[in-house]
Amino acid sequence: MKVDVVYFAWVRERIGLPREQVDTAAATVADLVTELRAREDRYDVAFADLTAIRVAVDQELTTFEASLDGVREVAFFPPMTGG
Amino acid sequence: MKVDVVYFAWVRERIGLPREQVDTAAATVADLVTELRAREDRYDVAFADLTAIRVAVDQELTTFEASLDGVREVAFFPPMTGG
Amino acid sequence: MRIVVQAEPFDYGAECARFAEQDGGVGAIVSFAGVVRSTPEAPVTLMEIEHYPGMTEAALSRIAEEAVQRWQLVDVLVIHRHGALRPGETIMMVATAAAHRAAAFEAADFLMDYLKSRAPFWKKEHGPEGETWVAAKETDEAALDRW
Amino acid sequence: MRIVVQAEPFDYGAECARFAEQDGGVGAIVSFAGVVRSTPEAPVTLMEIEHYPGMTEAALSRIAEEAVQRWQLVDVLVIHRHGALRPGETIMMVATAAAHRAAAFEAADFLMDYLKSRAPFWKKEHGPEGETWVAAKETDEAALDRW
Repeated sequence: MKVDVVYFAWVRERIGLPREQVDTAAATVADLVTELRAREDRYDVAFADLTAIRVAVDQELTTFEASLDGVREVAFFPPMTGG
Repeated sequence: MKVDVVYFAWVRERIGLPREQVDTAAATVADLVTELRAREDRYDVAFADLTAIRVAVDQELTTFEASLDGVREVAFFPPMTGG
Repeated sequence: MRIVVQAEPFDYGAECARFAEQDGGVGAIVSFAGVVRSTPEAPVTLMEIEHYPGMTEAALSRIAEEAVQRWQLVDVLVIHRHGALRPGETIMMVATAAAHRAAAFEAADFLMDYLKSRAPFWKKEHGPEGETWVAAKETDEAALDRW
Repeated sequence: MRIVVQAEPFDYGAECARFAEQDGGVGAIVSFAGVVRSTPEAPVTLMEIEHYPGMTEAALSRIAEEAVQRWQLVDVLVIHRHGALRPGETIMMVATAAAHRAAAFEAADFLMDYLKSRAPFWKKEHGPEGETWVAAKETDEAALDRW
């Protein structure tokens, strides 16, 4: 399954790119994170503290337990600081 | 003692004038009200329900117990409705 | 700090723009405008606002000063009209400028609560069935206990 | 209801003026503006705002819709910039129009609380000592429990 994975703010900076397509068999966001962390150090570093990271699936905020079934886009980013 | 007495909103309308000079021996605002009510019906009607009237002495909100000693101006009006 | 009491209309947008020109310490600006309402259920053709010249300015200044002290405002603006206003006209505005959002919001809310119950203005509404003085609400006075 | 996400500056005074042109049911208008701060203690030379195109607009619309429902707002406006901003520039504004004051104030406060923690914006401050991502405060998340 191909999923677009997007990163924002310091997650983007640590991983070093804003967006990539990932071919994954992960069932949940948490599984996807495990896969990514296994890839390279920069991913492992970026995802070291998951309490500092929020996730959106198809542009809806959700949790790391969320299913990836039928999902097109997963986004990782720090807590938001708008306003 | 001569005191300027001013009226606003429906107090002014009931008494029928916005301002008058009153020659009074009243010691407190309450005494002044008693004097005014004794004058004419329109005063008696205007001051019938004192819970609906606020008072300012020399342009400071106060109570009916306030002394008139050295006072130049007493104002009577309903609760304020600005904003 | 600027306190204005006037019969003339004022330009709300221009006042907001001018007030927003603050120095580097300001991160948050709140403004409130009160407008003459008229609805089919409660039609108003004219609103007359009476005030107590002299006391009005003093009361507004005192309320504004207290807001500046309590919330460390960088700036505050109060404009209040008197005289005859038509539906849709802006009756008054307050604006607050502070370092942070909570202070600007709370101070504006405080200003409105105090202005409503402590500044000597009285509103009379004219409508098809005559004219009535707007009655103060018990909740207006109770609102002061919040502060 | 108008939701705008743009890189370009916007004219706060003109937006306030335009928003204030409401129909007869509106008695209260609240607006809030967030401004890039820079103080001698915490100098900022530039603020960069990143956002998540698509999700940003959807999140803001959802928050605004909820405010309209809960406080029976007659109108709501949200403008939020992204990109590079200098100190003193207006980052964003919200405005609410309601029949009465309490609704307009509460709804604006609600919008800001939710926008801060649920709309995908991230701020980075540049200063003489480098650049840092602004950290969310625990109180930001806690503020949502008020509603």
